[in-house]
Amino acid sequence: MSSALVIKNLHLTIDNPKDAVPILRGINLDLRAGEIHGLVGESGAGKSMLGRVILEILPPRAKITEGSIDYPTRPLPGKTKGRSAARHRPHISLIPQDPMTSLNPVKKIGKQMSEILRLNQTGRARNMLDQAESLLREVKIKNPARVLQQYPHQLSGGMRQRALIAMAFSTKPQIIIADEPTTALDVSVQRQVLCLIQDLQKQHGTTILFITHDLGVVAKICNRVSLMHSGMILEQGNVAEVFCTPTHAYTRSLLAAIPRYDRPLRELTPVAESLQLQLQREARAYDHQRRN
Amino acid sequence: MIEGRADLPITYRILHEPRAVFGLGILGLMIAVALMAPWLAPHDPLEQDLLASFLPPSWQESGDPAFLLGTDTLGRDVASRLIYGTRTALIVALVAATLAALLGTTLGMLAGFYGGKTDMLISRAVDIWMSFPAVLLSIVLVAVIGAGLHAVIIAIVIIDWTRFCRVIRAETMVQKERDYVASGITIGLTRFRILIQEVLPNLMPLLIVLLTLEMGIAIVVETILSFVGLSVASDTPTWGNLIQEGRQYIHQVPWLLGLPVACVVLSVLSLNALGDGIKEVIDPETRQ
Amino acid sequence: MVMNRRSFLQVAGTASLAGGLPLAFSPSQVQAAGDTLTIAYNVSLPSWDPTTGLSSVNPGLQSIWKSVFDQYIDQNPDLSFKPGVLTEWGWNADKTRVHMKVRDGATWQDGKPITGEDIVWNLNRAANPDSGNPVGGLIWGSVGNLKANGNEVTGDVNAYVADFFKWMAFLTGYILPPHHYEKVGAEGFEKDPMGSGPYRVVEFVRGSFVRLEAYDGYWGGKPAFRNVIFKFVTDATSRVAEVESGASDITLAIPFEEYDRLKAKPGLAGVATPVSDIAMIFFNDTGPMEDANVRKAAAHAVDKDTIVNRLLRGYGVPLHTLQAPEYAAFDPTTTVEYNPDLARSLLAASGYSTDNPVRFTIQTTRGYLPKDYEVIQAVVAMWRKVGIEAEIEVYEVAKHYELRATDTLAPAAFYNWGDSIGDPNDSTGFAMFGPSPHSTWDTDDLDAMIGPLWGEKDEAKRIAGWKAVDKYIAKNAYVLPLYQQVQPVIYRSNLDFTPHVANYVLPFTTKPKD
Amino acid sequence: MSSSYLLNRLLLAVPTLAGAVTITFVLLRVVPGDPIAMMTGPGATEADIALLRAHYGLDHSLLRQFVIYLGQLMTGDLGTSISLRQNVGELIVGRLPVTIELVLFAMLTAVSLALALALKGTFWRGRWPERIVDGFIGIVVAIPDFLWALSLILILGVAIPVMPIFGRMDLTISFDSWTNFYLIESLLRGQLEVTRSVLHHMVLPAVSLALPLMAITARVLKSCLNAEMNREYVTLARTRGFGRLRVIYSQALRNALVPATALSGVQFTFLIGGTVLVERIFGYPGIGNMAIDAVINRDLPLIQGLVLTFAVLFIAVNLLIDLFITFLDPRLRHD
Repeated sequence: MSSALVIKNLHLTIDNPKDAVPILRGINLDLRAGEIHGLVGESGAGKSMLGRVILEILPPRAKITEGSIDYPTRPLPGKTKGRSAARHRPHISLIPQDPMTSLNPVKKIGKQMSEILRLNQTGRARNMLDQAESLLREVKIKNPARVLQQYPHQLSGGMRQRALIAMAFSTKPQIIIADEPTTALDVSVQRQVLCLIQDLQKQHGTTILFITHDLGVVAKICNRVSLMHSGMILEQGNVAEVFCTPTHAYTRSLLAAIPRYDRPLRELTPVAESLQLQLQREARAYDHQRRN
Repeated sequence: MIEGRADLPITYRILHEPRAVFGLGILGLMIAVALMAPWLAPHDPLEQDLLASFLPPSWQESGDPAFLLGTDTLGRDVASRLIYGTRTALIVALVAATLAALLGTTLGMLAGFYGGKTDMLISRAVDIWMSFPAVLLSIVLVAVIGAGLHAVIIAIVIIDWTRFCRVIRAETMVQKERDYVASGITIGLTRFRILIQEVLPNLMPLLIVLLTLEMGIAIVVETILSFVGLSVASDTPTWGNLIQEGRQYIHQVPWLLGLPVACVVLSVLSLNALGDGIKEVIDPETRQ
Repeated sequence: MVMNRRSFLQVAGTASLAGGLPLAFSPSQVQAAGDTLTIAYNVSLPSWDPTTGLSSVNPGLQSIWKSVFDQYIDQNPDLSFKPGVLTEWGWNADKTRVHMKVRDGATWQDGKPITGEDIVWNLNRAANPDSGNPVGGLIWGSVGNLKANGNEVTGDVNAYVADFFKWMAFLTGYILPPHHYEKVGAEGFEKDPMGSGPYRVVEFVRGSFVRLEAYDGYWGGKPAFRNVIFKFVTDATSRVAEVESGASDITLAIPFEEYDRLKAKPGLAGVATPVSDIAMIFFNDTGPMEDANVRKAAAHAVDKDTIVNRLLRGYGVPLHTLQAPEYAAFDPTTTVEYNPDLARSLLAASGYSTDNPVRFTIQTTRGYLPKDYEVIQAVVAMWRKVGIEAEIEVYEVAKHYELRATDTLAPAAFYNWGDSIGDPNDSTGFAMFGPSPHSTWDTDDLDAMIGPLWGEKDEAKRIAGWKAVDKYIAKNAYVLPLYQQVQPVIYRSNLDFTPHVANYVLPFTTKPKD
Repeated sequence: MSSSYLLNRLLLAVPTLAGAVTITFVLLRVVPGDPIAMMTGPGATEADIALLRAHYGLDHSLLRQFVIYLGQLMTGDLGTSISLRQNVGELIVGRLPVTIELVLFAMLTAVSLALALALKGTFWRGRWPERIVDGFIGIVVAIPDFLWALSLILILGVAIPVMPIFGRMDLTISFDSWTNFYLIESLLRGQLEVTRSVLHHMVLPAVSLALPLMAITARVLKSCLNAEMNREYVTLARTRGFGRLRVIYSQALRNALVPATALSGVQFTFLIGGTVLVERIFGYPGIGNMAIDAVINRDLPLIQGLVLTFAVLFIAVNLLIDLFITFLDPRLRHD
């Protein structure tokens, strides 16, 4: 299987006035074309930042200090060195975490979608709206013509997320970063949205990097998985392998923390504090070693 | 990353915000000059010497070392007049801003905290007030009260309390929704006590920001009134008076206008910077 | 000073060169329209009725009105009288009747001839209290039973007023066209004014400018400039900029420093001559001013020469009475010497000294007259040295009128007394006679001296009487005359401008230089 | 668009206006001193004064005077100016177009400059040019409009005399206006020479008025834009091919305009108030200039009329700002 994205030894820091704080520490990641790759970790592990590196939407003070990102299957590879990163970016798109804040509140859905379509292809406005309508139909929105005429605040959370998914697929991207796309949704809607993403992925053959903290979701839809902590990938592999034979203590401890119907609640063990501390120590030792 | 700094005491953070430091520095200088005016000023600001009028600053060819920044049309020492003008400017700024703050904050807190009819009444009053042009209103007011320091201060207070009232009202409404107010009520504190003991301290940072900005405004208003010829009468040296006087001789002695203008601009600039600096430190919204 | 001016210009010059900016408003380029004269005027015209309301007695407005309206009688630049719309005028021998003759061929600006009836209508209107003529009762009401017979007008004298005919060349002495005024009404006249003067009003934007055009039928001939614009530039600094940038051809009432500077500039010329305005300080008979020692000390402590020479840069004539040298009752022998020691000893006699000064308020305008506020500051400083501590209160001139009408002026109040007909009735008379609504000082001793002079029909005796009154006033320090004003006028050097002692800037007499 | 909202705002303006009327009236009646005595000037007799007093209705009780005044207002009668001896309404209507043109031009200047500054500042976010923009704004904001006016006269009127500094247009050009909206009218009538002259004369006063408004608006807009740039939908737009500049003006700007307009709306009324001094300095024949004369002459009916006119202008501007915000933000329209 070919690779859609290869990250090698990626280091990223955030510059503060006084010091530089390392966020990513030597990430190696190989996204294979057409897979759904789960990226799991707790808050602050650096997984969202990794997503942003790939999307090239880093905050102003974040800096890549080492490493490389390659897109072996990207169309027109010659343009990567171009000044405006924006021009080649739409082959990667994002399904954001919070549908509330991810839509422009002052523009109608139809307008927002056709704007994206127009930026990425040529054609007439009328045509764009028709395309947008069929995209909405694709994400199983019932009355697409009406939704196109509505503002985000008039839609439910699930509807907004569907619209965002439609937007993410509208540029026919090769890679989609799904950054905890169901976290902000009601449980009943979560499942539908997951299924929708899965269906669309199969249909379009898109590669998805699925960022989540929920191992259950990973088990359900991902092919492969990477576990992150303190800006490092601790374990990587097929979902089945990793879940059945975890090699890292952190993975084991995470798996033990999943609530399951066949396990009594009190047997759930949070990740031990000592383990957390040990991981942070290792990260610092790693920084120290790099500096010298 | 940034949260770490939020734990430091607020004074420390203010002292490490460059704009606030600049503002504080100039303000401190102004206060020092105002307090020590009698010792700093080389001459009596009212002392005239018609035989020595329009002397240029002392470093110029025909300047007199006794008159550092030269003399005006009546032969009075410009430097001394500027120094004593600082005094007037500070008095106007401090007294007018404090009184306006007192009035505006009281009404704003009442409106924001009690809501209902109180709020409607006060908000209405603010709306009406804001529908008058401030410059015209202050000119009319001073024309009514009669020129003088007190008239300038009264005019500023009457006009500018709304600035405080609006902002404080909004902030009080925000504070009212906070948990500490609810918990205060559950432990049986009276609403008035909560307002004074709990809400007010939380409004203080905002109030200080508004106060510094208002001080700048007060200095400008005094200049405007002097400009129209309605400010402090008699010989009292004020920057506004100096600007008005200097304007007449702008071609012969540009520094007569330039120096007081520079004083006004610098003081307003520093007060604005101080306000912005403090706001930057206390306002979590802008802290990123 | 010179240094700075020069370096300032250098900076300006370099800046303009560096920016490559065209000097769009340099004097040489503007005024291509050679038949237009633009005057940057210091007072804004409030009304087109020169005979009623407060503004009608504002000396500053007369230049504009004189351009549009005729006065009954006109004045030469030296204040001597000459025929206006009236060619003859006078009393009979026992001064019980007046007679006047209207000029032949004089017309209103709609071409209708000016008749004897028109004069009667105007005089009756001025005398009628309902019309709002501020001096209607005092002056115009003094004749009555007016009759017109062709060009001849006659009337009875109700009360003899010695300067009645002089007032015909003075404030409110204008004629309006009765047929037009009655047609359009008072408010209509403001929008559609008409006179019989050398210029008619073409366009008037209140508070901004008035555009005049020569009236071809004017009896006095054709003016050199067909179009005249009075721009109302009330701010002195702006007036300076107006002539300096070439946007205006003439301006007046600018600071003397600016006058000196502008006059020296190529392309500009200036003239500064004494005018019929006297800067003076009213004393009110209240509080400390009832003490003769205080008044006299206040008078002796003021060094008028230094004020004029230094503060006013020589542009002024120190005075000791309310009579300027051009006036009929000027007496050079009446003087009040500058003597601070005398002032100190006078004050000491009343128990005052610099440690225990006498205190009172002095009121002044600010910016109403050239350097008014500065002069008062200088006076106050001179007083301070002898033991008078005066506090300055600034007011608008409108406020002065109110306070004076209600006799509530402060013990001392600065004012400008104008008397462009030079008659003592209108200088010392109205200013000092108790029953006069203009007076501030009213005591019986003075009223008893002035009273008989009003009806004195022997001119020589009348003038001698006023001279005696002035001496008495000076001795008792009932008023503090300071100096005669000098009016600085700056104009383009290719103009021929004639200064007028009555402080007029008249476009009619202004010509291009040959 | 919700007309009920509009109606509601209009209704709210009524008591505000009523309050303004009352306060103006009361304020001007407590003036110590007698306006009539000042109006008559030297030489008036007691009888003259009484006559005038009756003419202006000042011989009635305060309450009675107020009722009469309200009655006159209802019929659109603002009384007769004491110093100018003309109907106050007519006087104001004659001068209002002058001020309105100046104010609109100044606002337009301020807003376009502020937009440019805020957009550029945001574009340069976190880099050194942003600091220059911030510093510039900080200095401009500290200098009040009338000091700008003086400085501009000195620099562009006297030192490098490229700009006219007095009046509304070159008076050697003759223009017989029907509406007194010189700028608009001359454009419509194709008298471009007049348009040019009016514009030329308008630049300095308008810029003096515009600079402080520009600075404060740019500052507020920039901080709102900065906040907006951190929102997720902007980030998202960047991933979808919006360029760095384009994302600012096509995505963030409209959202930032909502709080920015709300915050700086009141500054627009300050600009109108600023005309009082700036028109005075430039001899601009608008209502601001007239207002100072009215105060100096203690012309009560005129002051009253002018203050009221300003109040109406302010209320109108506030309404327009509200409308603009509602137009910008659909969430406000649907609530």
